[in-house]
Formats: sequence, structure tokens, C-alpha cells
Amino acid sequence: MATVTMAQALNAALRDTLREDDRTLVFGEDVGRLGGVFRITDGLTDEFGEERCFDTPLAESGLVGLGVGLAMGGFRPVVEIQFDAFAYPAFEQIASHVAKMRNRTRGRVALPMVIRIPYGGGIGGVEHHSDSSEAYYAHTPGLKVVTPATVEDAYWLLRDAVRDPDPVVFLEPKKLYWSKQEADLGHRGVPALGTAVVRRPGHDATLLAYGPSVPVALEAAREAAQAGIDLEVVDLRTLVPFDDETVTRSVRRTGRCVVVQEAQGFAGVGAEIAARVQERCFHSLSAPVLRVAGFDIPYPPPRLEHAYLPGVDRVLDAVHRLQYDDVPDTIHLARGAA
Amino acid sequence: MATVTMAQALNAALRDTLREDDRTLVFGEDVGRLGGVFRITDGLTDEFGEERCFDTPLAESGLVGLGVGLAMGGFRPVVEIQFDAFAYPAFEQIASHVAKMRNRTRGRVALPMVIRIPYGGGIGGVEHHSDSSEAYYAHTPGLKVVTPATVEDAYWLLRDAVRDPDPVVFLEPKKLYWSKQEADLGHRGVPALGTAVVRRPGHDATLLAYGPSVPVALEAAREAAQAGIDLEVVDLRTLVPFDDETVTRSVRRTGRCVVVQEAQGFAGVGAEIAARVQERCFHSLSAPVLRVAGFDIPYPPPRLEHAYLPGVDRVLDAVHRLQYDDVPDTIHLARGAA
Amino acid sequence: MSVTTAAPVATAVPVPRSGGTAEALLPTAVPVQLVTEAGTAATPPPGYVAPPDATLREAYRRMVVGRRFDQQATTLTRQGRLAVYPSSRGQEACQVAGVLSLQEQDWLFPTYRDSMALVARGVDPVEVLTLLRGDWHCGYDPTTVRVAPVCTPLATQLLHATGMADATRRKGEDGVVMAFVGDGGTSEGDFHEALNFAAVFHAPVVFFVQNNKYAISVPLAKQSAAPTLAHKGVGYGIRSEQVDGNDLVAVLAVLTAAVAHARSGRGPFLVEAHTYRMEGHTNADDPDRYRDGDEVRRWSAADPVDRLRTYLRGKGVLTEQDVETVQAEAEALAADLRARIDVEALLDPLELFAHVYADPTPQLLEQRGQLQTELQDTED
Amino acid sequence: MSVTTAAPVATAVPVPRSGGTAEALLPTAVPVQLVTEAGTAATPPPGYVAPPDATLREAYRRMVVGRRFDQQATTLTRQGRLAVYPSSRGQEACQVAGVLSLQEQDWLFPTYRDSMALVARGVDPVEVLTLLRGDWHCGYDPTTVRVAPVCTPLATQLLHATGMADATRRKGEDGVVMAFVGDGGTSEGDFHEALNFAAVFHAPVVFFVQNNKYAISVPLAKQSAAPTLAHKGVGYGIRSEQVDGNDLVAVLAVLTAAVAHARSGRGPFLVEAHTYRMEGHTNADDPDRYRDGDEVRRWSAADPVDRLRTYLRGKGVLTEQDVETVQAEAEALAADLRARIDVEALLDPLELFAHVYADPTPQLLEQRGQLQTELQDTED
Ligand SMILES: Cc1ncc(C[n+]2csc(CCOP(=O)(O)OP(=O)(O)O)c2C)c(N)n1
Ligand SMILES: Cc1ncc(C[n+]2csc(CCOP(=O)(O)OP(=O)(O)O)c2C)c(N)n1
Ligand SMILES: [Mg+2]
Ligand SMILES: [Mg+2]
Repeated sequence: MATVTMAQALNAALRDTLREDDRTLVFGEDVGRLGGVFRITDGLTDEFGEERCFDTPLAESGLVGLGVGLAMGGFRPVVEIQFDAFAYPAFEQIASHVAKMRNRTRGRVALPMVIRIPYGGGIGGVEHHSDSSEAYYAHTPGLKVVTPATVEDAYWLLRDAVRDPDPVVFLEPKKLYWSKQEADLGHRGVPALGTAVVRRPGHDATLLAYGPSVPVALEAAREAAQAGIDLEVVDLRTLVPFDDETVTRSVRRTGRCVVVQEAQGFAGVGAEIAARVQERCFHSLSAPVLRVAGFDIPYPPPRLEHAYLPGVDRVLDAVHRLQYDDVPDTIHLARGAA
Repeated sequence: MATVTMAQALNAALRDTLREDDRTLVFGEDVGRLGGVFRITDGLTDEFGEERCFDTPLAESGLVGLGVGLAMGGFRPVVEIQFDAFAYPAFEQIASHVAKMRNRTRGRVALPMVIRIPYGGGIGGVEHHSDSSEAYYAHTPGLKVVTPATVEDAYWLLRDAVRDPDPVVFLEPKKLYWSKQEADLGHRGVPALGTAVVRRPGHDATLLAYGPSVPVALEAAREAAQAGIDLEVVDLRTLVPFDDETVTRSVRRTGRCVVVQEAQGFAGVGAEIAARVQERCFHSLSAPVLRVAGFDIPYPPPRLEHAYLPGVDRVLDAVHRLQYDDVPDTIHLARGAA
Repeated sequence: MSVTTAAPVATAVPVPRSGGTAEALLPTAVPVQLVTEAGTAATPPPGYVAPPDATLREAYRRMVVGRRFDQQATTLTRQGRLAVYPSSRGQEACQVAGVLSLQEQDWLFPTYRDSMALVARGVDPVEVLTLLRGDWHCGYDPTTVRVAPVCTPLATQLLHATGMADATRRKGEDGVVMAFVGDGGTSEGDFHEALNFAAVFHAPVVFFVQNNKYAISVPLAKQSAAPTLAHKGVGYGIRSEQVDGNDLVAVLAVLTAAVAHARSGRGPFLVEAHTYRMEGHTNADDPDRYRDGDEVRRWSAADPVDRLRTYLRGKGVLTEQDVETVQAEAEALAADLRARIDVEALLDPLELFAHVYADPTPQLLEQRGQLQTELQDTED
Repeated sequence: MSVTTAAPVATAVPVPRSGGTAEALLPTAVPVQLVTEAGTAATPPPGYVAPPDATLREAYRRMVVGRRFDQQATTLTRQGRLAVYPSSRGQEACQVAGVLSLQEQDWLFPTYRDSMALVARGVDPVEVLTLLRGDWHCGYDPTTVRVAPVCTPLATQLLHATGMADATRRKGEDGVVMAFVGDGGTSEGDFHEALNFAAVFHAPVVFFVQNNKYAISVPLAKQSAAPTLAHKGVGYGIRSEQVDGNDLVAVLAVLTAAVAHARSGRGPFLVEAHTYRMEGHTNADDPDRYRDGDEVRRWSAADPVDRLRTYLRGKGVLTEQDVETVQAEAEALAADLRARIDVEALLDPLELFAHVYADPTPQLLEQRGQLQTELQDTED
């Protein structure tokens, strides 16, 4: 057991994959000598050479499109996008090709490739460096969408993603890159991509979270415990395919549910989760499924991001509104929102 | 009163706008001499000249980005994207600039521009010609998102969109282009952009629909009426900003709700609507809010689209599952989905 | 052979710089021509030689067959048997030369305009039309014929082609990739990114622009102000050439040289062929709205099939008998196509869930179940 | 003057073709240089004349002030007073010439690298740093200074610049737009689309590539295999030039000609300046990982400020006293900046809801209310 950061775990996952599978190629902007702006590819060019880990010209549609061709040619590309908003130039390649190639060709051409995207805020980045863009991908059939919240998950989910026969958008929560964990990456404690996990069992309500929101949910649960409220926290880990079973089991048992996401709320993944949960657990619910999400505004400048990011207080506010007493149909309003 | 198609109404709206406001420019691929592949801009170059309605080189990021600059320079660009999936190359321009310019500049630079996108299926188009892409835009703060379902709305909503001080993504349901209505476009019967409308009052349940799904919902209501079920149909018309008031009023009264959309369901706009409705109407609901949506697959080839498109039967199936008798928590499953 | 399961070893192939002065990269001042419009031999510019007669005879055969296929497809749209068809009549020289310049191990990345090239490459004509009949998005197995699925989002395929070429280089194989694009497609950002990536990675790919003067209704003059589209190459350090696209002999000579250039490790190549789209954009188009009949008539005089026939007949390497044999073969293909396209493909709507992922997700299985029940209800 | 409320009349300005042969569009074989690295006059290539001395003295002033501003900003990052700062030390000649070639009615479209240009254009230095301090995304009013908000998504601004230039042309005004982009930015699809649109619409825009040899860590050789980046122009029918980017006199001469070309209705112009980024990409970068000190030292010898000073001193048009006066002005600006940047801007989190739309939507009003309550709770 050693203390490992998420950034190191991701680096180790790429390294181990490059070692084990000759077909793996790692490329993107500044991933070579520099090791990536977040150093996730640190040392890979040194160890595996320019042919296995390399810089591309500065063009995101280009590097994703190149990945499509390389995957067709038998490689397993792991593409790094430098920041969330800089994946947008590649949106056509992702939505019209990466997501659809297998289906278009009736299963004859698969695209086992991974698109790694550092996403989300909380690191004081200037505009375009803090978008939470998961909904765009989750809404696009043909993509798998994965986002780790712990160091060990980061390692194993990335390894799984590269091995997966389908294209995976792998979303790395920037603000967790430097989070640490005592971890033994050699030992696989984590089940396969596609499963959610209960991070904290509880009875009174379920918090559903993913990526950067998982630590927030866990902290909220700790605080709630002091107020005598026992919250269960589920880390979704994979948004597509969605683990309905784990989620439904939890909410049917607790009868109350809050979904926490950092992205702007409107038509986000949290909306999907709330919609599915009430569809599947309606008769078990004592209150509506509430959402805690970013406001429906462009991501704020660094000095104001504290006001934007859904934090413990906002989660607890929602938890307190879960109709332990019955106030019909104004419950959706956060305090002050009337 | 004359019989007018939606395509003609849109053409008239552009024509009247070009007449009234010198700042309006209409451009895109093939919108000039050809009049657009759907003929929405038919005759506009003839009447207003190449300087007011013109073809651009074939590049969608280019034509949206050009629009940004023209709007900064005082014009009111109305940009045509030829088909839904061909807006994806422009996604960065739309998400990072069109949506954000006002906010980035603290309100100093507005971008009053309209991006017209023919969207959705049902016209036998080959791949990439039938995407329902509204969720991508609705999830992007700073954009308004509008989609008409009737001929008169098409006219007035487009006129409103061009006059609006904010950028509007104007989604035109392809399969309704040739739908007809006795309409007097000279007379404004339609309230402003931003409001939903009850197309059919009813008591037993509310169908929430928009764009191409509105006629489906209305037809379902007619059929349900024969089975003695009285459905209310709300046409949302504007997805952003969302008319919570009209929707909530309806569902609180009927106590049951089905959301109908053509797009793939996962993380779609229907998810948002279901989430909001249960948040706001929980205690009035006798059943979960159900969704009828496209399957989570790439849009099918023409000969299979009938199997994909949410039709009257699928809507009625959902309506019948609205727990008139109580079968706890399997209700979300469409027949056969267990 | 399934390309996706191959296990290539990424070897350290060195990436030499394109080098070369700007002048060496630029196209010739006028399009390369080896046969005049009248069908007589033209003086070839230095460096180009006419392909062997046997190859030209084979080219003639495929052009005639291609044209007949194209004509048959257009007829099928009129009969409502195809959803849509984009004819490439007038572009036979380009499409056939594009294919004849390739070897079996090479790959072709076509657009929706390139049905004749697919037929020339040996794709079953019925499978060429699968997309256009609306049965599925791609009818053939790309990995066996080494033809990428026909691409509609313009210029996006150029990046895939570059990636495939780069894969070839990385594996130390000697395959080349031929990527087709239209004049309109050169305006897309992906065109730019593909050429730049190809040049930087020294990928063995030939970018072949069929400049047929229109992008749907938009004429070249509104598409680009460049001297020629081939002049775009120098900006990437890519050797470029322009050619008379209705002169099969010239197109084949130029493309053969371009493919050889790429195969020998000298990097990508850009070729612009000046040709003309004789029909509307598709059968649904109304070209009278944007171009006049005179222009079309002028281009009829430059017909590539007629020109090659006149040339070969004049040279004495194509007999009247040959012409008839080829025409008969074309008719046979058309008849076969008519017969086989009439057999409705049995489409199972449940297949819609089969290829979204390697294995359907739980959500897709639910949705599949729902559709299955619906379909059973309908049968009942 | 608010640009967005202006009501221009779209007049039928004719769009002449760029015309011109390929040769006329290509850049000179070697970068234009008017002053040698030693600070002596070089023989200018035909067509270029050194700007008047008064202009060069003014350029010197702005370069010194710009450099001092840049240095101060770097210091502020070390003190934690800026979130991040991308220095442009070494690029003073480009940034100042870019601005001096413009008139008041013209527009500038800068990137995050171009703070010195903003200062030279007269934007309040504190407002230049608003973005980098993290207060808001843009600190100045773009419509009054006619400087677009600093753009981060690479090359996207080139399309806005083209649109603005096209707006100018359509309104029959004589304004010109100057659009900055880096060497890395030229690889993006938007670069391609912007140049093509500008050429086709004959928009009066000058595309100015500051080729500082790196895109973060990626050297030019991995970015492009072109002879020069200026060779990209011909592929769009755009007149192009390359220039020694550390020679203020040459950059100003070339850009002045380019702006005149655009202003006189002859369409867009592409200029590549060869320069060097002396610092890391930003203060957070670690350039030792990817380039060696020797290279940096070699470029120090080509310092643009030193070179201009030597040249003007040698010419006898800049006195020791002038040098001191300018330096004093620069110090005063730095001192003023230090003082004013220390005053924390009062930021109201509720402003987050103010500019998303012209009027907040009902949903935003709800969310605003929620935040307001939270903030009150915190205060209590
Ligand atoms: C990204 C994208 N935008 C728009 C379209 C719609 N579209 C299909 S073909 C076409 C014209 C293409 O012209 P060109 O590249 O010259 O090819 P041609 O059809 O002449 O062979 C257009 C605009 C598309 N398919 N993809
Ligand atoms: C679309 C996009 N992709 C990636 C980035 C991240 N990024 C910021 S600066 C930079 C390098 C830019 O290099 P260059 O264009 O040469 O400009 P320079 O920084 O040297 O002035 C990169 C990759 C970005 N800002 N936008
Ligand atoms: Mg064409
Ligand atoms: Mg640079």
C-alpha cells in the first residue's frame, strides 16, 4: 500500500496498458515530452518512445478523427483532450463517427478507443477550462461514459476503458487529480466498468453522485450524521451504461433521494437520473427526487466559482427539504427560490 | 385565411423580417439561388439580393463563427444549418461563443442571432439527416431553444427569435415542413417566445410534447378519448426558457403525466421535464411521470424508422400504464421491457 | 481478414520531414492532360507517362460498367426503389482511376458521390446501394473490401483515412490510403486538419479532390478564391498536382504517381481533378435553379467515356467488338442489379439494438423487449 | 458608441475576386527584414519602406511599456495576485506593430497571449488583467476600445474577426480588422474556415500569425511541415508575407502594407512573423521539460527591444534622455498597476445571473434567489 494521487493512478494505468498491449497508442496535445498539462502522461514517451506516446498538431477534431482511423487500422488509441471545452471542436467526430461506427457497419468495424477528458471546475481555471460536459456524451448513443471519483477506480476504470470493445469517453474530475488514497493498484478491488458502488450505507435517504461530486456527497453525509440523518451515498462511476439495479435498490430502501452533479442542471445527467428514479421507485418515494446541480449559467470566473459549485451546504439543504414533514409541492424550491 | 405549410410560414417570416429590419442577414449552405434544400429561403435572394441572403462556403463552424462577428458588427444573422447532424462541426462556436458572449463581456456584447436547424426524423433520410439534437443546446446556458409545432407558431416564433436580444437555436421539425394549416399570418394570435400552450384541454392526464411530437400527442389524445380517457396536451414550444407555470398548472390538475419526445431518451430534454414535473407536482401525482422517447440508439435507416419513432401506440401504452390500478414500481417498464 | 482484430506492433518507423521547397510542392500551372478533348494524344508534362494499354482497356471497361450502374441507380430512384441517389455521371474517369491506382492491400475512403468507384473496386452493386435503399447505413463489409463506409459528414473521412494510413506506416506495412473529397468538402475544417496531420505524420495517404464545380447549388467561385484547390497543398508541405478530371489517362497517370509517392515513404499527396457533375446533386435536386443548360452542354463535349473510347480506338487497342462486349457486360450488371434489388431485404427491427455496443446495455435490452412486444402485438 | 445597437444598412458592395496568380500571393522566400540583429539597416525587399521615425519612436515607447507591464504581471503571479499569466516577452515587436498599424475605427481580435497589444491599444492595464485575476471573463468594454474579448479557444476568434470585417465591408465603412493567432492555432479547422470565408467574401481582415515556435510544449516541427506558415495563404487566394518578428521596423512595414491592402478593398492578408516565446507558456509551465537553454539564449541575442533601440540610437533619432523618459513612464505604469491591482474588486456573486440572457429567465431568477439566501445565511 502506498499513498497515490489520482493523477499518478491514471499515469500508472496508461503505463501498464502500454506495457501489456502493443496496440495501445497515447496521443494528444502536449502529452509527449511535457507529460500533459496535468502530467497524466508523464514519462510515457521516455519509456515507450515517440511512436507509442506522442504529441499531435493542435486540432481536436483532427486528433479524434486520427484515432478513428488508427482504431480502424487495428490500434487502441487513448486520446487526451486538454480541457473539457476543447473537446467541442471534436464534437462531430465524436457524435457522428466515434459513437456510430460499429452501428453503421452492422458490427463489422468496432472502435475500441478512449477519449480522456479532464472536466469540471474547482481549480481556479479561467473560462473554458471548467466545463462539466458529461451530458453531451451521455446523451449520444454508442458512447460509454465513465468518471472515477477515487484513486483506485481511476486506475481500474481506465484500464477497463482501454480494454473495452466500445469507445469510452473517460471523464477525469480535475479537482480530484491531486486527491490521495492509500491504494494497492496491483490488486483489483474494483468490479468492471458499468457498475455503481455504495460508498456509504445509510437509511434515511440516498445521495446519488459521480465524479467530483462524490466527495461532496460523502462530506454531506458525514455532516448529516451529526444531525442524526443517516445518508446512503452511491458513486455511479459509469453514466453509460447506467447501473439501475444498484440505484433502484438503494432508493427503494431509503425512500428519499437527492442527485448531486456539478454540471448546470437543465437537461443534465442528473435530470436523467431523477427521471429514472421516480419512474422506478415512485411508490417507495416519500418525497420527490431532488437535484443539486450547478446553476444554469456559464461556468463562473475563478473568484466566483465558490458560489457556483454545489457544496455540502447545498446538498444538506436539499436533504432537509425531503419532506420529513409534508409541505406539498413547493419542496422543489431551494430556500430563497420562491 | 389561406392554407399555408410550415415551410411557407417560415419563408414568410424570413421575408417579412428582411423587409422590416435592414440588419437582418440570411445565410448558410445553398440558401441563395437554390432557396435551401427545404426551400425555406426560396426567393429571398431574388427579392433582397445576394447581400442580404447568400450562400457561404461549406463549413458550419465557419458560418456560425461568421455570424458571431456579423452580430458583433451590428447585424442580425439568421444562419441556416442544412441538417441537424451538420451543426456538430459548429458545436464549439455555439457552446463557447454564441452561448457565452453576453456573459463573458458582462453584458456589453450581445449576440442577437438565430441558428435555424431542421431536425428530427420521419422523412426517410439517410444517416446523419434525422438527429434530434435539442438536448445539446438546451443543456447549454446562454442559448434559447425554440421549436414550433404548428404553422402559425412557426411564423411568429421565428419572427420573435430574430427580434430576440439573445441567440436562439430555432429547431424546425423536418417532418412538419409540409404540414398545412388555415392560417392568417398577418394576425398575431400567438404569445411571445417562452410560453407553452395547452393544445387540448383534458382531465385524466397531461401529455407534454414539443416539435414533431405534438401531432403525435394530439392524435393519441383523440384515440384515448374514444377509450374514455380525457388527455390534456401541452405544446411546450420553447424549451429554454421553460414555461414551468403552464406545465405545473396542468399536471397538478390532472395528476398524471407523460412526456413525449422523438430524441433518444437518455439525458434528453424529456428527462429534464420529468425531473422538474415530479419535483414540482409530487403530491399531486398519482403515478410517476413517464417518458416516451426514441430508443437509445443511433437514428435508424429509413426502412426501420417506423420502429423507432414514438408513435401513437407507444404514447397510449404509457398512458395506460399510469396506474389507474396500483402496480407498485414496475410501471416504468414499457410492456415487454421486463 | 478482420482489421479490427489484427494486433499490429508499433515499430519505431522514423518520420522524415517533407522538406522540399515551396516550388517543388506546387501543382503544374495548367491541369495535366494526356489526351485532348478530341481524343488525341496530348504532350504530357515532364514526369508523366501514359499507363499501359491493357490498364487503359480495363479502365474503359470499368467506366462503362460504372456509368451503366449509375444510370440504373438513377432509374431505380424514379421507380421509388431507392430513397435517394447521388449520381456521379461525368466523373467516371476520376472514380475509376482512383480505384485502379490502388492495390488490394490499400484502402479507399469514399463519399456518397463515389458509388462508381465502389463498383469498380469490386463491392457488390446491391451492397453499394444498401445505404441509398435505406436498409442500413453500410451494406458491405469494409474490412474485406478495404473500403471505408461511405461518408456523408463532409471531409470527416479524410481524418479517418489519415489515421488508417498512419496505422499502416506504424505497422511497417506498405499499404496506401486513397481519400476522396469534393470541392465543397475542401472548405471544412476537417480537410485542413487531415492534410496537416498527414503531412506531419508523413502518412501514406493520397487526398483526391473531385472538383465537380458544385457543392449542391454552390459554384466553385463561391467556395474558394484560390488559384486552384491543388494550391492548398503547399500550405501543409504536401506535394500537389492538378489534372484534367475527364481525361482517364491523365488522372490515372497522376494518381499512380501520387500513390507511388506515398507508398515509397515520401508522405501524402494532394490531387485536384477538374471534372463536372452532369446530373443534379441527387435525384431530388433541381439544378435548373442554379445553373444553365449551356454549361452542362459544354461539359458534355468533354465526356470522359467518349474521350477514352476515341483515344483507344484511334490507337487501335480497342475494337468495335471490345466496345460491344463491354457494353454487354454493363447491361448484364444492370439486369442483375434490377433483379436482385427487387428482392426486398428482410430487415429485423430488433437488429437496431444489436450493434450500438459490442453487447447491448441493460437499458437497450429493456427497450428491445419493448419493441419486441409492440411488434408481436402488431402481428397478432 | 455601442456597436450592437448600430443599425447598418446592408448595401450591395460588390465582391471582387481575389484574382492574381499563385506567385503574386506567395510570401517572399526569406522573411522580410529591415533592421539586422545588430541593429543596422538591412536592404528592404522591393515594396517595403521603413515607417517614419516618429512612428518608430512611438513604437519603441510602447514596446518598453509593454515589456514592463508583462514583467509586472509575471511578478504578480508569483505573489499570487493573478491566477495565471501567459507572458509574451520576446514578442513586443509583433504586438506593438500589430496595434500601430491600426486606426481608431479598426478592430483587434487578440488571444490570451496578447496582453501587451491590449496595453498598446490603450486598454486599461487593470482591465487587461481582469480575466487573469479571475474576476470576470473580460474586463474592458470591447465596443469602446474596439478590441474583442481575449479569446482562449484557439483560432475561433479568426471567424469572428472575419465576420466583423465583413460587417464593415457590408456597411460600406473603411474599417479593417486585425486578427492575432499563434503558430499552434493555425492547425485548428477554424483557421482554415476563417481564411477561406475572408477570401471568398473579400473581407478586410489581416490574419497575423505570431509564430513563437511553440504551442505550449509542441515545437513548430511537430505542428506543421509547411515551408512556412505564410505559405498557407495561397491555398485560399490570400496574399501572404513572412517577416522577421523581432524586427519592429519590418513587422510594422509589412503590417502597414497588409492593412492598407485590406482597407483599399483588395481583400484579406496573411502575415507570419517569426519570433520566439522567451518565457514558459504561462507561469505554471515548466519549459525545461521540452526545450534547452541554448535555444533560449540564441533568441535573447535577437531581442526586439534592444534591436530597435540600437537602430534608433544609431540613426540619431532616440537620445539617452528619451530612453530614460520611456523607462520612467514604464515604471510609472507598473507602479500604478501594482497599486490598483491590490484593490480587490468587489464581486457580487449574484451578478452571475445578470448577463446570461438580456433578462434572466424564470429559472435563473429562482436560482438567483437560492444563492441570495445562501449568501445571507453565510453573512448571518
Ligand atoms: C458537414 C456536412 N455539412 C453539410 C452537408 C450537406 N451536404 C451534403 S453534400 C453537400 C455538398 C458537397 O459538395 P462537394 O464536397 O463539392 O461534393 P459533391 O456533392 O459535389 O460530390 C452538402 C452541403 C454534409 N453532408 N456534411
Ligand atoms: C481549442 C483549444 N484547444 C486547446 C487549447 C489549450 N491551449 C491553450 S494555449 C495552447 C497552445 C497554443 O499555441 P499557439 O497557438 O502557438 O499560441 P501561443 O500560446 O504560442 O501564443 C493550447 C494547446 C485551447 N485553448 N483551445
Ligand atoms: Mg462538388
Ligand atoms: Mg506559439
